[in-house]
Amino acid sequence: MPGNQDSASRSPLSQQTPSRGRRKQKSNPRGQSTPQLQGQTPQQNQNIKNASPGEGDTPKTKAQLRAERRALQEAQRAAKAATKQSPSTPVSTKKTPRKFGLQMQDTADKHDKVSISGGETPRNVTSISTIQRRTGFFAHLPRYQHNVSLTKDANPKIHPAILKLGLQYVEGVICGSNARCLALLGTLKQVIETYSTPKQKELSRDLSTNLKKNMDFLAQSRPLSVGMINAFKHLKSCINGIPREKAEDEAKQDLYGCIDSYKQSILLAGKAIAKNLIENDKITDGDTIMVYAFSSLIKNVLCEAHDKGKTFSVIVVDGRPKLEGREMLRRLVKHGIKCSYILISAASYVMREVTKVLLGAHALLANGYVMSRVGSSQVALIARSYNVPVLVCCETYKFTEKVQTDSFVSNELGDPNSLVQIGKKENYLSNWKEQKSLHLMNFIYDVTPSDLISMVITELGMVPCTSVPVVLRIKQV
Amino acid sequence: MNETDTLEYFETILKNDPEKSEAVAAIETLFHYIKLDDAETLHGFMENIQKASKWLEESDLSGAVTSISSGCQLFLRFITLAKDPENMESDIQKCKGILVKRGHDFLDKVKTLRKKISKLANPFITDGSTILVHSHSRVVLQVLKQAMQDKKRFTVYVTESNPDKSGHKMVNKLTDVGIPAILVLDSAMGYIMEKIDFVMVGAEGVMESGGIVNKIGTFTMAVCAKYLNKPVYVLAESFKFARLFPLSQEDVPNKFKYKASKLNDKVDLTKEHPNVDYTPPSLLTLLFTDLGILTPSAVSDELIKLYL
Amino acid sequence: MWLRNGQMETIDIQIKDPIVRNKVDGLIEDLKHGNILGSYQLAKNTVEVLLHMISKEELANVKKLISVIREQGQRLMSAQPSETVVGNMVYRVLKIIRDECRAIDETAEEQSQESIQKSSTAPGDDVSNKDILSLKKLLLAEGDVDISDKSISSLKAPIIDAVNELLVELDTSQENISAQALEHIHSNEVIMTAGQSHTVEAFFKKAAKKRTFKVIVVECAPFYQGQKMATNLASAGINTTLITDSAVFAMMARVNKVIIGTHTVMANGGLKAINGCHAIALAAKYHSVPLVVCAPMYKLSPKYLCSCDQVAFNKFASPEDVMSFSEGEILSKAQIYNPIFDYVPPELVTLYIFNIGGNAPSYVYRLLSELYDTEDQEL
Amino acid sequence: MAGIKKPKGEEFKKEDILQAVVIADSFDKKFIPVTNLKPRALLPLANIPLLEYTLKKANWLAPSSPVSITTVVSEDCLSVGDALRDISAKSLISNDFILVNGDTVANVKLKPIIEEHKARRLKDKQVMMTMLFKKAPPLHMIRQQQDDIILAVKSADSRLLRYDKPGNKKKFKLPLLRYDLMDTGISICSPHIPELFTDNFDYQTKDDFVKGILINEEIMSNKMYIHVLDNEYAARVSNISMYHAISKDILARWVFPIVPDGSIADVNSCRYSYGRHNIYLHKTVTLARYSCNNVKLDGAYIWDNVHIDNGCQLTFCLVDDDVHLMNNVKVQRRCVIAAKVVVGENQTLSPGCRLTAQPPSDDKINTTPDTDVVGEDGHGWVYLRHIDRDDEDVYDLEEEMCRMKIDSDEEDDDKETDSEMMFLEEVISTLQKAVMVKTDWDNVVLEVNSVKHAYGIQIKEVNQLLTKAVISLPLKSESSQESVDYLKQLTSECCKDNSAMQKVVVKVIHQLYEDDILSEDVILSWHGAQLDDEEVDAINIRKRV
Repeated sequence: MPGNQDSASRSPLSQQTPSRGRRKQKSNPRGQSTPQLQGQTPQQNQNIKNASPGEGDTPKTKAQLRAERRALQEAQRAAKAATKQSPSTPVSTKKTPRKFGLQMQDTADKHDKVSISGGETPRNVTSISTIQRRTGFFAHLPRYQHNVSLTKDANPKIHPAILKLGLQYVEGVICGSNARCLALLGTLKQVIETYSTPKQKELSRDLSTNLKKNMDFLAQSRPLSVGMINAFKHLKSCINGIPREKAEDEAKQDLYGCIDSYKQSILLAGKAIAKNLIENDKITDGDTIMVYAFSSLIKNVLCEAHDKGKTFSVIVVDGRPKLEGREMLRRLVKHGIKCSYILISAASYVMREVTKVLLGAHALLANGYVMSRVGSSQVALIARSYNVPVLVCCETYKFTEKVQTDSFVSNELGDPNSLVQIGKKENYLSNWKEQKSLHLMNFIYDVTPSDLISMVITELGMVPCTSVPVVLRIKQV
Repeated sequence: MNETDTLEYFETILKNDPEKSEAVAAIETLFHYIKLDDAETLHGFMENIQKASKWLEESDLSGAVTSISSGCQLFLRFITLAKDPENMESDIQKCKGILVKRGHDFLDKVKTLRKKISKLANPFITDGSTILVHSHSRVVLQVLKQAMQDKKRFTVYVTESNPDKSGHKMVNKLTDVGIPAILVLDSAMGYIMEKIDFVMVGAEGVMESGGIVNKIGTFTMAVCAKYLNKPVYVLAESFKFARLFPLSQEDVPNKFKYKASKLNDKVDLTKEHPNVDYTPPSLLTLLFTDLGILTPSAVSDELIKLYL
Repeated sequence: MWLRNGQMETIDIQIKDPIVRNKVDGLIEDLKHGNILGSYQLAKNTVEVLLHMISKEELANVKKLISVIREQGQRLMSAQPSETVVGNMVYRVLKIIRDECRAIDETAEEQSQESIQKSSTAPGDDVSNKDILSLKKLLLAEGDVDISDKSISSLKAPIIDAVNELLVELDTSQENISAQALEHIHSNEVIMTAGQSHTVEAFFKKAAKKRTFKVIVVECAPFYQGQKMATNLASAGINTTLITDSAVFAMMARVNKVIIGTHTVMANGGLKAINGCHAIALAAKYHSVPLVVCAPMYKLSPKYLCSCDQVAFNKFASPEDVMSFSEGEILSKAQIYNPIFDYVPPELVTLYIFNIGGNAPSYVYRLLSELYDTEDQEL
Repeated sequence: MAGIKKPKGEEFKKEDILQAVVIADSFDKKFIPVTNLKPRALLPLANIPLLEYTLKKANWLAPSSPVSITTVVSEDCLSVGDALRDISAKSLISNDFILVNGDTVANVKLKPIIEEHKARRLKDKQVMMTMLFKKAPPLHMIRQQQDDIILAVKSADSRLLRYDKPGNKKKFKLPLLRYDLMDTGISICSPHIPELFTDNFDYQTKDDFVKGILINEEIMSNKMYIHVLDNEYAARVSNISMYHAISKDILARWVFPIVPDGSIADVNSCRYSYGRHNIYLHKTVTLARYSCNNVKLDGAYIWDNVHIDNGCQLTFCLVDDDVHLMNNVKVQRRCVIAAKVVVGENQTLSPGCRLTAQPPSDDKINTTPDTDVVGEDGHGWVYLRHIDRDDEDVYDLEEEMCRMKIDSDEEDDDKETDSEMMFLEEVISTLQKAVMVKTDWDNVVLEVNSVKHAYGIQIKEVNQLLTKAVISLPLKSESSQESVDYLKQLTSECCKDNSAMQKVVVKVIHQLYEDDILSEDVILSWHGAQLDDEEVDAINIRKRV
């Protein structure tokens, strides 16, 4: 059983990751990935365990799983209790076990246990297709599925850290394009650390192929964000740049440098954007600023402005099912900023008091369209109808040559079941799976047309969002 | 009663009561005229009246040719409505009597119109609102005064509205009653537009399309307002409804656009500044008339009722 | 007319019949606590109460009757100002009464003015006759038809009949609307709708009998009527997709018609609809998708929207639905709004489907003048 | 006084006539001195008397059902307990009833909860009451330290196992504790609860009762249940900071549909218009275009026709009817100004001070207004200068908690001590009297007992104090003669052939002698006097002396 050996050989690694993780995550402002590394480790190993024997005898696994599930539920209950007191960030250590537990649980009710232990058995396929029925125009999009079978093809090529990362992506422990990208870089670094060039192989070639495999694996866990792709591209170019005669450890050092500098650039970009905004009086006293959902960048900008002594109030608009806006609200309020909170349906009511709309971005497309959390485009639209300027904050590493004119061509589908919970006693949709002709659609991103956006603020300064290609060209040279 | 007398009478009316609209003045004049008129036949009678109204329209006494003509039109229509076949041919005096009597009731009613309008428009001026006003309009003034009496707090921006700078007059009148009024350049319409909550203009004539002919610059203002999705409210008494359907600015009759004197001595109109422009209904939000609050599309309805 | 209003105060407007009084008070209570759900029920109850009033109350003359109804109507309206339907119904009934009186007048007296009026107006178009405030009236300096001294006895029967007709109209309106379904939905269409409207639901179900089409339902947080709607449609076998409010714009690109219900149709052709509709309308406009509104006539209100913050236009529910009270201390520091309604300006609406047929928003004023009497609006 | 309200839905059958008991009095002094003039239940909250909010519930139960309200005035009520006893005495309760305080604000739909309760009672008769709680985690604005509770609840059927105030230092071993709940003051009680109150006179408040029930649950097997409100709102205006919190909640529409612009009181409905940012304007309000007089109001509650002159600053305070604040008065946090007070120019009221218009009852001497506070031209008396402990501000709650404890317990033990002192005085005087007039001991004992009740001293203390008194008696005695009798009494009383006591007595006497309290001759004279009667013990006593 290769799986077992892997886990055995891997465990020491996964033990030592945290310490290293801590050291290198210092620069990370949110500093969330460190705790996860630790918080995740036990589940990680568990998961590998319950995955690997899956190929073998099913009944044993069943028992195992049940036990685990119970354990997880306990953990989750504990975590809940803990998290109740202190409002915890979506990416905080506390939640990590809980979320995981949750997912395990409902995967349990959705699939039969076999499907958890992976193996593309026909039953598994059916069980998935009940989760997300194909709705006509989304046939082309990858259907949402709990990637519980992530670890099934845990071939030695896939680094444990990557596995872990993959899981964290799936469970939404790490979300937000910045967080994901930073986490990725961190993990890639680990991969490189543990990498050693096989005999009669060339480092640059082999390493890049190796990493490529890992990336593919991640992509299957959750579609890669533009930021991640760009970052990986950057890293690849570094690798290819390595002359063959260079010694392995030197080469590694170079790569570390390359990775860290990239990380730095991302973080600095954030600061620069905040600076640009404030120095150009894009946030002035008496402003009422509308923000949508959660964006680390926006949050930092606002806090920065507040520290600079600007007196403004913020209206946090939120959209289901994720309700990330609450996190935003909590942090802003904690930071002493005057806030209001509404759901997106009420946006047009408050819009008449708003003086500016600040939006984060997932990616900036070459045709000047902005890909962002679903709902952003709607906020922008309403803002336009009230003549409120819409400002998009975006680091240039999220710019891409890709072109897209609507939210369908490439998008990502979230868990439809998350729509069911409405915090009421009775859920209307509790048995939606029985209704064959009912589909739930929950997609993650949407694309905002450039004519709804007044300007884009990057670390390079303020540009109209039509001049994305220009920025890209500049970055080339 | 010859031309000069008529015009004098007309002038005196306006002088005595500057708050009176030209249209009303014109109608009064015509009533006065028919009192003194000595036509024997109905036909002659009608001819005289038309003659008189022509005098008025071509007079340079006031800028508002449009309202005068619409007033006259209304009057003529009034006659035709009023003359009922049986007693008409019997004798003209009797008919005149009826006319004069009705005329008086009519003029009495006219006095109340602005009050009605201001009552309708009042709720639209909410506390703390900012209003953009174009040129000088008696109805608008009345409405704003009313709002002021209701202790509403609002600010008014007034365009100075060249060439005759009637905006200055408006500002003075507003400030006299304690309404904070700010004078802005005509060219600053676009600039000021984003500050304001809505535009409020009077009208010299309300066309059948539901659009209005009004002091030059109204169209510009309406366009700006449209771009920024600000509502445009028009205040007009119903006697300003005219049976005209301009398709474009060009299509607006010259006698409205230019002073009669100019037209008479054949000056090159291309070099002249027009006094009025035409604002199509698509740019107007609501019209407040004594007939109630009308959407532009409702105007033609009213006119049809009157003239068909 | 002002005179007339002046007289109103002098007349005593108390209800004598105890049963009627109870009915009125009961309705008012229900309104206050929102016990009656659905504007159809509201309308029905209101009319029934008024009908009682007309039939039971012993009043000297029409003027008295009108003033009583006005007064009680006033009470009903102020009980729950955001429920415009109540007001609409009161106006309708008043209009009916006035019409009946005028009908009698016209048959009674043949004056020269009347004849002129007849000759000068399009035959058959009886509404314009009765439109008190027309330009011509002004011109002809006619006094309003004085209905004050009509004795009620002769009128009661016809009035009650008319009101009953109104009730029938209320009942049938939904079928009448859904009957037009096939004219608006062709096969394989993708239609977006928001919230839950019985009218729209019936509309779809009717269409689904003949045609196959997809429906996308916006869930309308925080009340989630959309979810209910979706389940209802799905159980009727219609291919339904539920999306969140945030996904409207993204989805609109694939939609080729938006059909929504509404709470009220304002006098300027605008909408007072469930929260979030403005966004939907804007999105539809942006993608130039036609926005069709299904509304029974009784939702047509003679009121204009003065400003979005206008008193009693919107209604604000408890923030509980948006964020739970147990969220704790941030509540005391942050304001949370939970409006129920949304204003959609007329220029965003493509078409209204009334129970009398389809109309453009610009035509609403006309329907108003047919349904309501301008004289009643200054209550 | 306690008003009892009994809504009767006439269309109901006899058994489901629903009754509710509204305790209109709050039995505490949280709003003093305002409550001197009008009871708390009538204080306006958002311009509507508190009682209105409570009575509204009648309508939620059965819309537009005729409600008959009978008010029962019982003068001698000092607590909820008394009120309920009174009710049971009058036997007004025939059925499950709702027990509500007159100062409750809630938008709860009670019907389902009552059904639930009844269902439980059908299962077993021992279900006593269902208490309603609102989820409000610690540090929540609406959490009050003095009425926060720790509950142990059986999550399965939400049965209440344990009910405690965190004040006492008990350690909870129980699992499933809940600290995130707040008592709403509403509870649905089964009809025999009043009897229970009558049976046990120690039940003063509902808390006593609940604790009592839970403690002897094993014996009586009476069960309590709780119901946690999730979407609905309910809270008690139990003190001034709650008043503040709840007003804010009402303005923020948490109590929807009870909102100012909605029609709460059915008098001409919808008197207020709602504006953005939760601003409510009365129909008649007109705002001045320019405000010249710079009056600052911050979280100030101002009631009817209060007159505030220019330049006043009010921060989070309560101003009763007809108060007049002259120019530049500064009212600081947590002040309470009762009706008809006039505060003169340029006065600054220190935080938490409370003013009344009539001199406080306890001191008769100062009939002149406290001009140092209200100013020369002012009128009013200081009721309370320093901050009242209970209603400290909600925001600095944590350090409040600990201070609270310290304060409270030191408070009550010094209370105890002084009562003891007084008791002692009393007893001694009684004894002296007794000694003087030679009353026989039974009377004395009687008197002492009565005194004991007057001061509420436990019996053991009484003994201890009594002896103390007895012994220290001679200190008071003037003449030697008295002391002689005293000794006589002493011996004759407590040395009836009882060697143990004798020893004590001897010691006492000796001690007294040592301290020259009893002079030589006194003892001797007494000794002489003793000779005739009770030889035996006298002798052996004498020996020892």
